Amino acid sequence: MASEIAFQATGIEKSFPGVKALKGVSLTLKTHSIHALLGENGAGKSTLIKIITGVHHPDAGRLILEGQEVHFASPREAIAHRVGVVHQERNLIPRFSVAENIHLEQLGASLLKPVDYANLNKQAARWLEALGLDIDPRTPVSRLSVAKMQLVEIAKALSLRSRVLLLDEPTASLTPSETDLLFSFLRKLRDSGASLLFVSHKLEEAQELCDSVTVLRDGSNACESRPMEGLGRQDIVRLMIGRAEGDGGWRKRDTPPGVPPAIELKNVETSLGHANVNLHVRKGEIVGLYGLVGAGRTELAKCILGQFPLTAGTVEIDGKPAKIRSVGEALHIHRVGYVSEDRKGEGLVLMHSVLGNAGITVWRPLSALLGFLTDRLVRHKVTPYIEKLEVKTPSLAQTVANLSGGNQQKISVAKWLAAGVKILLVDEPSVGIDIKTKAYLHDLLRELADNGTAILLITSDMPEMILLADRILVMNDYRLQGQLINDGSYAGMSEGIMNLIHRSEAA
Amino acid sequence: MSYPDLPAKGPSGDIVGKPRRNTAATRFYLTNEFGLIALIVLFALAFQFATDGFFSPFNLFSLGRIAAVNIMIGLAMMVVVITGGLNLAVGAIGVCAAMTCGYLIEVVGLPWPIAILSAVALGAMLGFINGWTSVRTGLHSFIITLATMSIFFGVMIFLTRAESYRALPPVFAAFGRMKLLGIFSPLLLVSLMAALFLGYLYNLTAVGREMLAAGAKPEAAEMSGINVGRIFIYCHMLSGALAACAALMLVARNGAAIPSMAGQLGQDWLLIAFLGPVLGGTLLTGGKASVLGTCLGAFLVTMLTSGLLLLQLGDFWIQSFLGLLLLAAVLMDKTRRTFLARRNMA
Amino acid sequence: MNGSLANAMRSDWFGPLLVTIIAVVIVGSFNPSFLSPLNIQVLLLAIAVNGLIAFSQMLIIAIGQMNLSVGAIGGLCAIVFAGMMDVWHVPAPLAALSALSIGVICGIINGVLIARTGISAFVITLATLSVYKGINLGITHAQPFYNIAESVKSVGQGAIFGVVPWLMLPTMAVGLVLWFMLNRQPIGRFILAVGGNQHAAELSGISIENTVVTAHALSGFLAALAGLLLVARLQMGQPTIGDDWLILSFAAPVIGGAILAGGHVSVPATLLGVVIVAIITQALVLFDIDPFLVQVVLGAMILAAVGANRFRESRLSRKLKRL
Amino acid sequence: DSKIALVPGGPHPYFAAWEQAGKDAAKDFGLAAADYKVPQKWELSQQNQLLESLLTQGYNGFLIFPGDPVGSVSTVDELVSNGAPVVGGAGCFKDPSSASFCLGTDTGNSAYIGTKELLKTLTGTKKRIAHFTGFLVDPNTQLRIDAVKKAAEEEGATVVQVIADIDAPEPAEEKINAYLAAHANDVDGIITSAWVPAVVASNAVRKIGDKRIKMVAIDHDEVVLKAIKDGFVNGTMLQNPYGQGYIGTFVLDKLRSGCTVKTDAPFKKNALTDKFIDSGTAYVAADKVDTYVDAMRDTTKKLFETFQATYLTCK
Ligand SMILES: Nc1ncnc2c1ncn2[C@@H]1O[C@H](COP(=O)(O)OP(=O)(O)OP(=O)(O)O)[C@@H](O)[C@H]1O
Ligand SMILES: Nc1ncnc2c1ncn2[C@@H]1O[C@H](COP(=O)(O)OP(=O)(O)OP(=O)(O)O)[C@@H](O)[C@H]1O
Ligand SMILES: [Mg+2]
Ligand SMILES: [Mg+2]
Repeated sequence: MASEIAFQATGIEKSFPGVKALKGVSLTLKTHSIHALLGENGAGKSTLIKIITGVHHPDAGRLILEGQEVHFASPREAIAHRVGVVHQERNLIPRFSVAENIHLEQLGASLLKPVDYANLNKQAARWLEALGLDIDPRTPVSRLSVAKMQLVEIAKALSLRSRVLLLDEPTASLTPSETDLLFSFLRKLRDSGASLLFVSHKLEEAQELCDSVTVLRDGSNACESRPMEGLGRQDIVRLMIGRAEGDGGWRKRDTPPGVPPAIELKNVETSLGHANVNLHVRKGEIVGLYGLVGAGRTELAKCILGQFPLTAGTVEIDGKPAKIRSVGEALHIHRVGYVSEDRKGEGLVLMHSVLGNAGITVWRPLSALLGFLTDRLVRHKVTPYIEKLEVKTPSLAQTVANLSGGNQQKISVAKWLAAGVKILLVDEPSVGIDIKTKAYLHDLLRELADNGTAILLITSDMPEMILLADRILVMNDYRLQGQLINDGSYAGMSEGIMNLIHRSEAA
Repeated sequence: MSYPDLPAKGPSGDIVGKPRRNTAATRFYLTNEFGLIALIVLFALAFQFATDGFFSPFNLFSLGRIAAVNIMIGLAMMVVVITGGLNLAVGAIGVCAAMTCGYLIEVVGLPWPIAILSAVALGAMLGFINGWTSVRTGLHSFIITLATMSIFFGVMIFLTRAESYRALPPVFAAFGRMKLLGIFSPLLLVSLMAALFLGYLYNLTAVGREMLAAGAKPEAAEMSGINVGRIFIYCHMLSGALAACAALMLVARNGAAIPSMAGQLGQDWLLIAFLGPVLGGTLLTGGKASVLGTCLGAFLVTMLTSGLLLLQLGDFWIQSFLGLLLLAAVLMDKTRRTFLARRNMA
Repeated sequence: MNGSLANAMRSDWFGPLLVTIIAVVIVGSFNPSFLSPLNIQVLLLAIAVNGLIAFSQMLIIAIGQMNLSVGAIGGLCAIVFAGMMDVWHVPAPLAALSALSIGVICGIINGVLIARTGISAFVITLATLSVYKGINLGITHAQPFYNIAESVKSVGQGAIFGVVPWLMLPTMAVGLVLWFMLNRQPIGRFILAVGGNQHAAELSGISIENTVVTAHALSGFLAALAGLLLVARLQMGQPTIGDDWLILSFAAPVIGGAILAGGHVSVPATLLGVVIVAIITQALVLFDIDPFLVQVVLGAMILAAVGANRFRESRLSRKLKRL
Repeated sequence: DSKIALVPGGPHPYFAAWEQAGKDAAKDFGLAAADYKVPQKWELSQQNQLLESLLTQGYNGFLIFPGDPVGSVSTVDELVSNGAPVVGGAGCFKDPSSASFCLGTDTGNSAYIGTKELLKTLTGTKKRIAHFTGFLVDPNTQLRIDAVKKAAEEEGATVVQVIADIDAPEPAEEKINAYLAAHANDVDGIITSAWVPAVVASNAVRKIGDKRIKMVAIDHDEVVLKAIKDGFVNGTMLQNPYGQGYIGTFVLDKLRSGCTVKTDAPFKKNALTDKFIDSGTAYVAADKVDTYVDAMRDTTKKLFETFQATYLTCK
């Protein structure tokens, strides 16, 4: 496998109002290779990818594709040069079918020639199958879960058969099994000569998949295109954050058995199909809820919050049956909070400022007579969390949409940490958050629990689950399969979890 | 517990809460409001140069008086546009309120302050009907207010048989004709007060912030504990009340409550109602409002019309010139912003 | 449940169709003359013109924008059409062609201004509305053009089998073409894609500018066509043509389930929206409602029509969720 | 120097004659100007803004068609208090107002006469008439509805339907045709009392073609006149816009040069004002349709000759 240089970027600079996102970054991609692009949240990874694909225009620097200098004025031109991309944020047309979304680029060949939908569906089905995605290509994407949308987006990029393929955190909302499928596919692509760039905050993945690596720190190269071989995890971490990773290991946390449940579900059935759900979370406890994508965990949380009706059973809060009809009631009457897994759809008001988002849960409680409320009050309340999570933003007035993906996620979590609720449902809190902040976040969650908050943690990130949870409940197909007491050993716990899931599937 | 070697604060790259030097000023120059002020000054000078009498006391007075009403109408629309909806019934609600005020004074014989309050309350109530219906049915407020526009106006015409009420106490007409310092209409003060109130609402109260958040992204707002439905209803009620205020200002200006003051079905108000907010930077998709921008936008349009009338261009062509001027204004503003943004980044 | 029936029930046109049928049955049974050939012809005439107006706006709703200038473009083209025949004695087909091209040009101006400057379509089309309407008034001084070619007049009055007016043909053709375009042709899909998620469409390599300009050009064309039909129907070129198109142009697509934010419109449902409005308007005349109450009843009927449709939708979605 | 503005309520063909009338009068009486100024739309506020602007521009006499009889009064008061006399043209301001008088068509009376003329042509025993008229927000519409009803009652006829709010061609076309399609057999006569309905109804009866339904129109639109010539319409109620413009300009100049309106002048009364002067309204049937312009000119001349003596006191 002769590998030659497929693409080169040199001295790329890019400024946004108030931020210098890239300060002379270089990157070299070779054929027959998968290249890792790593860095903290806001380091400039996505910006670099957007520059390479013509979404943004560099202030300085050169892009060289197969020896030729190129200037992409728009994403169209990049696509025409067979540079494909999966962006960090989902970019699909909600009402279009999966097949049409996958092939949108290819429709443009002739504007008037009728679209051959049968063929489109057939083509799409092939890509979906390759990624192990079992959905009808005619389904509108608006009906898919976040994870499935992500896979559709990957299929969309693959369908271009690009020479250079850039993947910005494609695995952020995937579970290990889907990730494995994707990886074997990417390796096949690599072997066929493509040149791939892979961004992830899961270092294990990057190390497993990639053969070379570029690390960005604060908009500059911490290392440029060096072989992955010989780099250990700690080396990479040092490159990323300038020093070694502390060991934020599992900690045994004891909740005295006498502590009453803060929230308890008794024989809950829902209109979405949950049956016979019994669970409780005691004050100060962190209970994990694990399951594969589509297991119905998010849906359960939403049913608790009154978004979908319960058809049987009761939810008790502090021992008293509670009828929650909206998140507003949950927050203001029962002091229950919910960190959404879908930051773009439900978590954040993207067009508003950092402050406007982070404070949204505390406006009511903070406001005085006639609802009077000043920015200062809100800032006072939320800044500690924003600082603790190291949100990288030029100011609190910055529009959230302009933040990097990971930093957006931090805001989405921070606002619920600030809300000071007694019961917190946390759904995929660390999607897209870098390793350093993830550790801080875990700290914050533990701290909350230590101070008496009951936490129900939903995450598809198994290490995170095993690191944080006191007990782990396993859900599959809208039913609870069992419970494990966490002993902090990754091997043992993950095997136990998988057993529970597979036992139910075998049954 | 762990990570003992970590600094407590974010690294130096984070500038939480400390805006960079210069950005505040730059940001202001980049705003719609600044652009509108620049355009207003520019066109005012141009008109002064090209016409006689643009700055004459009477013209300033009448300009201010028309602008005052237009601003109020713009605000009435703005508060609903924030929700991503719209209120086609502003005119109809306004006329209903004005006629109610006239009826209460002339037929029932209530003292005028009570009549005014009742009229505003009626406006809010009609707004409530709009809001409640659109929230409850989940239909877009476009279609709801399209229907209620017909209904409200139709009921009004049916009840009044298109007769005006003009036996109003002289304070009304006097207020409409009063001149402060020889050039200002006190109606401007009323609009100013409404604008200040809205500014307070959106910047300094929880409800106002909730309105903006709910309008920008209802799903996210709902999932953050905001009762989006109730907030939308508040917005419609506010819109109704402001529409009533605008209509009462017209009553003062005309010295009578007349059914035709907003045209057939109240549609005459619609263009100006949208124009002010949109020029002022309010997004039709919701979530962003500029009270000052709306005022300036409405004022700019009123001024352009007034200036053009003074220019005495061919009668039937005036409308074309107004359109061209409006285009020129927005294009100039756009160029300014692009220019500044480029300069600023380089 | 039968699969195809379930599919039909889920589609946008099902509700409006149901409402239409119910309305026809009710009005027809109370007033048999409603179903007389002459009356159907009158109804179809109204639908022919209003359908084009609604389509013209529907395309722009599809890309998530608004076109306030539909009426102004239609009016301008109508008086150009009539004026050319009246003043310069241009043959009707040539006059029609010129008028239609002016419509397209007006649309292109809208589209280019919007796409190039990024200023909201609302402001741009509001400004061009003034420009186009002003040109109309400047040319006509508010006086109608009377001397229309006889051929145009006879087309405007003629009907196939005494029931289907000739004017219905262009509307039907446009409806079919639009349906095909929006559902089968890439250009139509691009229009909907831009409306559904402009950013995503751009990242997928769709040229936003071309798509927006195309949509506006088509919209201008349709508005112009509606103007021409009205000239034929009114037998003269009225400068006021187009003055009150705006509300209807939005109402029909919205009744037909269009989403004002863009990305979703339905040709048959929009046409049915026009039909519903036309039937309601006619019913008000047929039942001799007190003129002072006409508006009230009209509003209530529109509310009832969309409300019924909405009720069906929510019932349906609840059922689907349970499945 | 007199600078007169002739301001209609909005762009409308009815007022086209004002432009020429103003020019003629300015020439005949040596005025600085008598300009026809049109608001861009039929909106009360647009008209008010235009009037205020014209005042700023130095116009000092106004012939105005009130955008609203009541709503325009306060603007008139303002104009007059700034020294510019105002005369109501074609339509009247509602008393009390500062307008000197109103020179126009008595809308109610015109509708009344028209209805009487229509009923004369009906021969059957059942006289069923339909009335097509303009915007309901215009108070004149109510006057017309009442007048038609009164005339019908006097003749033992019934008004079977009133269709209103059809001042724009599209809805007028839709509603009138719908009505005739369903009810052509239930109606014997049509009276129209607004410009657009008259035009549209003329076309509609021409389309029906059997000349059984009689119709009386209003105003002098070409379509209407042609339909009268062709026998589809029986006649039309003509008004005299030229005379309003010409005499109105003349009077405004006189008022500026020190003349005053006689308090005991033989004003007529109508529903709006006690100071009404009929600018002439005439029923024109097929026999006179070719010479109607001359007829109106005669009316104008007659009115003009005695006008100063009858209505003004000049030093
Ligand atoms: N459109 C924009 N306007 C202003 N600032 C922006 C914009 N896009 C990115 N930035 C800023 O540029 C910096 C780099 O962002 P980028 O999205 O490239 O980070 P990233 O490395 O992808 O981070 P993450 O891991 O969180 O996705 C951030 O500080 C971000 O706030
Ligand atoms: N209206 C709907 N139509 C079709 N599918 C739906 C609908 N609502 C939810 N689903 C599907 O239900 C499944 C469950 O959602 P989701 O994947 O979020 O579950 P989860 O257990 O929270 O998994 P995870 O949290 O790992 O993503 C998803 O596949 C989602 O697409
Ligand atoms: Mg990123
Ligand atoms: Mg989930």
